[in-house]
Amino acid sequence: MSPVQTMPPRGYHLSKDELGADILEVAMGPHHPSTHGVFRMDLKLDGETVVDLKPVFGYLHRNHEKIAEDISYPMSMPFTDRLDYLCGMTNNWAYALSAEKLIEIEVPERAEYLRVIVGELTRLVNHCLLIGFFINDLGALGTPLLYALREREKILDLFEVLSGARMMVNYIRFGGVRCDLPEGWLGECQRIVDAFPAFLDEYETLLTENEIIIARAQNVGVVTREEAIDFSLTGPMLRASGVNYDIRKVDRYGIYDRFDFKIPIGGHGDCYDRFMVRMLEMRESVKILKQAIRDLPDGNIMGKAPKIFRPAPGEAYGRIEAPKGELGFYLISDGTPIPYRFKVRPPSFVNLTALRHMCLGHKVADAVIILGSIDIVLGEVDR
Amino acid sequence: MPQRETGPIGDPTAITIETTIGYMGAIDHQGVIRRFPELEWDDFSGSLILSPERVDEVVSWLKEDPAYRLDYLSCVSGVDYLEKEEKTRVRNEAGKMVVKTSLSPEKMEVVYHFYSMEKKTGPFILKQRVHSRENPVVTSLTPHYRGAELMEREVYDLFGIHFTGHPDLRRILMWEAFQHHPMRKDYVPPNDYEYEPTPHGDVLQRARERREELEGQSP
Amino acid sequence: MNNFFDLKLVELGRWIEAFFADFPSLKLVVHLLLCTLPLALSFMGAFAFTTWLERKGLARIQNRPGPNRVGIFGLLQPIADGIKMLIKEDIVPERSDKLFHFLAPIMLMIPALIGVGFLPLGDGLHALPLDSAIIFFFAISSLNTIAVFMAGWSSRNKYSLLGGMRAVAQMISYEIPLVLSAVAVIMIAGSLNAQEVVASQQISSWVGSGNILQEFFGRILGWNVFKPWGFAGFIFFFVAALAEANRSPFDLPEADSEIIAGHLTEYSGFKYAIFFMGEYISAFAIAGIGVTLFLGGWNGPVFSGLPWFVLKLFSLFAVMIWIRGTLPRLRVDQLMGYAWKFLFPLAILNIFLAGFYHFIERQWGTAIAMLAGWILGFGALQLAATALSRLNQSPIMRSKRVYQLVE
Amino acid sequence: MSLLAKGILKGMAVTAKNFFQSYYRKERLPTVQYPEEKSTITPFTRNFPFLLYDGDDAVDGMRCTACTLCERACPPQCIYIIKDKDEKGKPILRPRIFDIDTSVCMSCQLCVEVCPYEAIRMDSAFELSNENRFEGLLINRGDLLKSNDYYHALNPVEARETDDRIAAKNALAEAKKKARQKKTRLAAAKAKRPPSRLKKSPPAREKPPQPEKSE
Repeated sequence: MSPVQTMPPRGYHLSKDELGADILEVAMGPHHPSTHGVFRMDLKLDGETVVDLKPVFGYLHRNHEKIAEDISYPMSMPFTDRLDYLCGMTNNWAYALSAEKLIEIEVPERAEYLRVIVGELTRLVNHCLLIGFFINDLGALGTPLLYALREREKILDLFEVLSGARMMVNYIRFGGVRCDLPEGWLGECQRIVDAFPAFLDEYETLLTENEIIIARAQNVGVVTREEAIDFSLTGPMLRASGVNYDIRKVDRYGIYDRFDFKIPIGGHGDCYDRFMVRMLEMRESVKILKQAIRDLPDGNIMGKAPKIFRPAPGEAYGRIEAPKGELGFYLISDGTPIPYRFKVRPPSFVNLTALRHMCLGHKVADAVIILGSIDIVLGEVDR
Repeated sequence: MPQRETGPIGDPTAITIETTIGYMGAIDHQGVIRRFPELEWDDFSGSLILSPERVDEVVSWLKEDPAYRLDYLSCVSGVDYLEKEEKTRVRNEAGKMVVKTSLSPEKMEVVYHFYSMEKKTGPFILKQRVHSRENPVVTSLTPHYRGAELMEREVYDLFGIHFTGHPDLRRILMWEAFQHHPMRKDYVPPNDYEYEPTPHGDVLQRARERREELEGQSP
Repeated sequence: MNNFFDLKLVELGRWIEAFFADFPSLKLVVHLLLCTLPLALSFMGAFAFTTWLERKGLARIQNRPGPNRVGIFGLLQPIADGIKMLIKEDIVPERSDKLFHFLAPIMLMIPALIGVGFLPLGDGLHALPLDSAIIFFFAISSLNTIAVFMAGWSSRNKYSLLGGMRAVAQMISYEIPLVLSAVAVIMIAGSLNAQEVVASQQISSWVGSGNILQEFFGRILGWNVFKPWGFAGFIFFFVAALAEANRSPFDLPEADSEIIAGHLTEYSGFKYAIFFMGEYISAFAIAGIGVTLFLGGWNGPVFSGLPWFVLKLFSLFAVMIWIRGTLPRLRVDQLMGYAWKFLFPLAILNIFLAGFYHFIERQWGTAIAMLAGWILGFGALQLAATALSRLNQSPIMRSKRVYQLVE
Repeated sequence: MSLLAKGILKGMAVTAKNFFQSYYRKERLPTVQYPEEKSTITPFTRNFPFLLYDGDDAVDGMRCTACTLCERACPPQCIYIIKDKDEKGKPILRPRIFDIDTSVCMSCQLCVEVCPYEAIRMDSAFELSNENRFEGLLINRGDLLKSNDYYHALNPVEARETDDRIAAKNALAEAKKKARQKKTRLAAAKAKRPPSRLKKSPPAREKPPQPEKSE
């Protein structure tokens, strides 16, 4: 691979003189129904065609990293819930994983299983919501979204029983998880997981063959295999482009090597593939969940974590396959109980790098669905 | 050696996907040290430390060399080190870890985490280090990895590190008129918030005091 | 025969007019008022009811209860909404073209109400019984393009402008398949008079016969939708009508996920309510003309007249709501392509098929004609449709996608 | 797009099914009509913290010893504690002021986890709307204190476990105290020790574990 040209050559750039017409500049956002939060795209339109796009970030910037560099390690845990506020569990997990690398805590087996269970439930939650919003961006008036929300609600109820909160779970701790399963939780979880494929079937009947969705989403926002790697895309976006790279399989963090599951791979790298890869990933998650619930061992839920978390000087980069892609935490310790450097590698922020490239030459409506298919959460993009 | 997927996108049958993948393999650092013996290798954090001038050469070698093929840039982070007395653990002649006190000069680093998607190896850590906090300039990796574009913009915005060769170096999270770089260690948040009387003020004051107290502690 | 309800209504009108028989100047005014006022009021009432119906229907489709706070089943919700709209602040953008911004909703409302006047609601219930009612209807209903563009342009908002541009392109394009699918009906009925079009949709040899069964089916089987060209034409008409009325999946001018609310972005309060009402009433009008052209108008078994018309109208609207609850939106270029590359040629083909069917029906009698017509007509249409969709689709979309699951 | 739009018709069949089933199947209409019916609050739902007391008197039975561990562990720093003093100015192991700013609190439960006295727990009450956004959302000691019975009603399982833990801890402390008393008595009998030494060892129940300053 040779160094690629920095600015994408695809699409076209027309000046006012060349075309003899005006280029319309539209600021799409920060308050726009389909920017998924306070995000802005400065579009230059020739008629309806996007000739230039500039993403504008920072409307939700809280400087999470700075806050985390002021407080001790365990105190950052509830703040990580607020990064990608749809997937609190996986954010917790990624942070705990990095911190455990820093100080090398053994995590008991039961805790690892619990992490897998909540992590895969989170994947269901996120993909449900994303697909719902993606179809909403396509213009369906909320029906698929509300079906997806209906199913998501059940899993959020599970989270509430388990951790006390629906989204801001704050459940995973360094060296384990906070509390054990309440009575009857596992049965309820089993019931929901067993019922989930029925919902997926219904959903696929509703959506996947729909001619309008096919016409709208296929061949839109194509990222080729090489481009996807070059853009550092991760998660379903990368796999939709045909790259077999799932950190659950590659790193095998936690106990993912014990489960039998497969990675869905798309062949075209367009919006439809991203949508379908997520649909298929949900089925694989259900598979993992069934195995994890079946094999859940008894035992401790907390390892021997020190009371005061004071790692030796050093650094650690831990990453997991969050529903949106690679979520990494880069921690540098200087020996104090406060992290010297706390860096989040947010998947949706990095995935946005490709937004401009994907949108150029397409219509405004496509820009909206391309943004939808990237799956961004602004809490994570802006941190 | 897994076969690399070929064929044009749009033709699903043309894709052959490797059927087995192993655990994430560690990267053989010795090769890099052999190839660039003059470069500083930080054994402690397992990273290659570069001055900005050598970046293009080293990175394109790492990307092209068949033994490495670091095609995926995962994470770009800036780190700011103030001048301070530092206690480092070093291995002495007897092979024991001892704590050594030294005065570490002020410096700024941009840390890159590389992985190889082709060979499923990683991470490889590369640090660009500059010994100036006034106007640090490093070389951008965006010409090699387009994924670095936004992450380097973020480092520029929050740390004030300039990237030469970056196509679109603007502030990203803070607004254009903002003067400072908030992730720097000596950044003091301005006291110009829209003030509202809250009963919380006392609590914040005490938290600040405690933070100062904590910062005064040494490990 | 059983159009008792219509006759009573007409009688009531005559009775009221009779009071003013001595005042010739007043008589005309009263006559005009009796023709228009009940019509306008009833359609506004229908609008209110339909907003409730739509919200409730969509909600049930989406597995939620829908409005249920104001009144029983939330039936008073439209009134609450109306009050809310009335007392809301009317915000006009600072640098907008205030005159056009003000006029646009009125401009939309007037042709919608005029269009309603052309509908034959029942036997003798016809506000504007023109001989060329149908052509007048299409002429008038195309005026709302101007209103939407006025709104989009005068708001001085880029989203509004985009919405206005989309509306113009869309409405003008879909006018053509709309009218062309109506042409087949007009051709067979041999008249532009709406009442005559309705009258042509009963099997006249059966209707007057006195046999109960013949009477019953004579009033159903005559509908144009039960003829091959009529069925296809009805589908074309319905699709084009959805686009004309800016209904999903063709609601591009107000595509909320792309351009916020299109031409409606800068409207609030009462003006927005008027706009909303205008769009609904033009949707009613276009559904009403669809009922007239294809679904036999006020014809129906057991009794005929206004109740049947209302029933058909609301059924058609229910389908619109159902579609709105299911389908995503088309993109703007696909929308135009669909009109020009798909609907337009098929609608033209349909006119020829109508003539052909009519010919064999006359030659060979109804039963054989029906069979042959259905087979031939449908074969031709399906062939053409498949060919057109093949031509229009890019090869990448034709292939079925296979996803690989790898380790 | 073919004329027989199969995918579209399939989708419409699904929505029609949902429309009709919403009238007779509960899982197709999961909405909870909020003010009239409330969704079931699980015992584990956490919203804002409250303080526990034993016995009848809220102030005397307070478990909190004002060790400020929770204040230190609170990430948004919304807990505010001032230790109590008696008339002579001697500190008492109990907070004079214990405020929680619920407008800042993010319900993370870290305060519950660090408390060594099981004195603070999470409440699941969620209707906390208030007219005054400053003082109204600052909950002070009087409102925060809830009896142990309230906790038992809230989360019986956990409350029982907590009670058992406290009982065990008390028993242990009692045993230790007795042992120490015995020892000191023996020691006093053996060799005369200065009485000040005796006075210095307080009962274990009240002695806080060394607060982790660095936390």
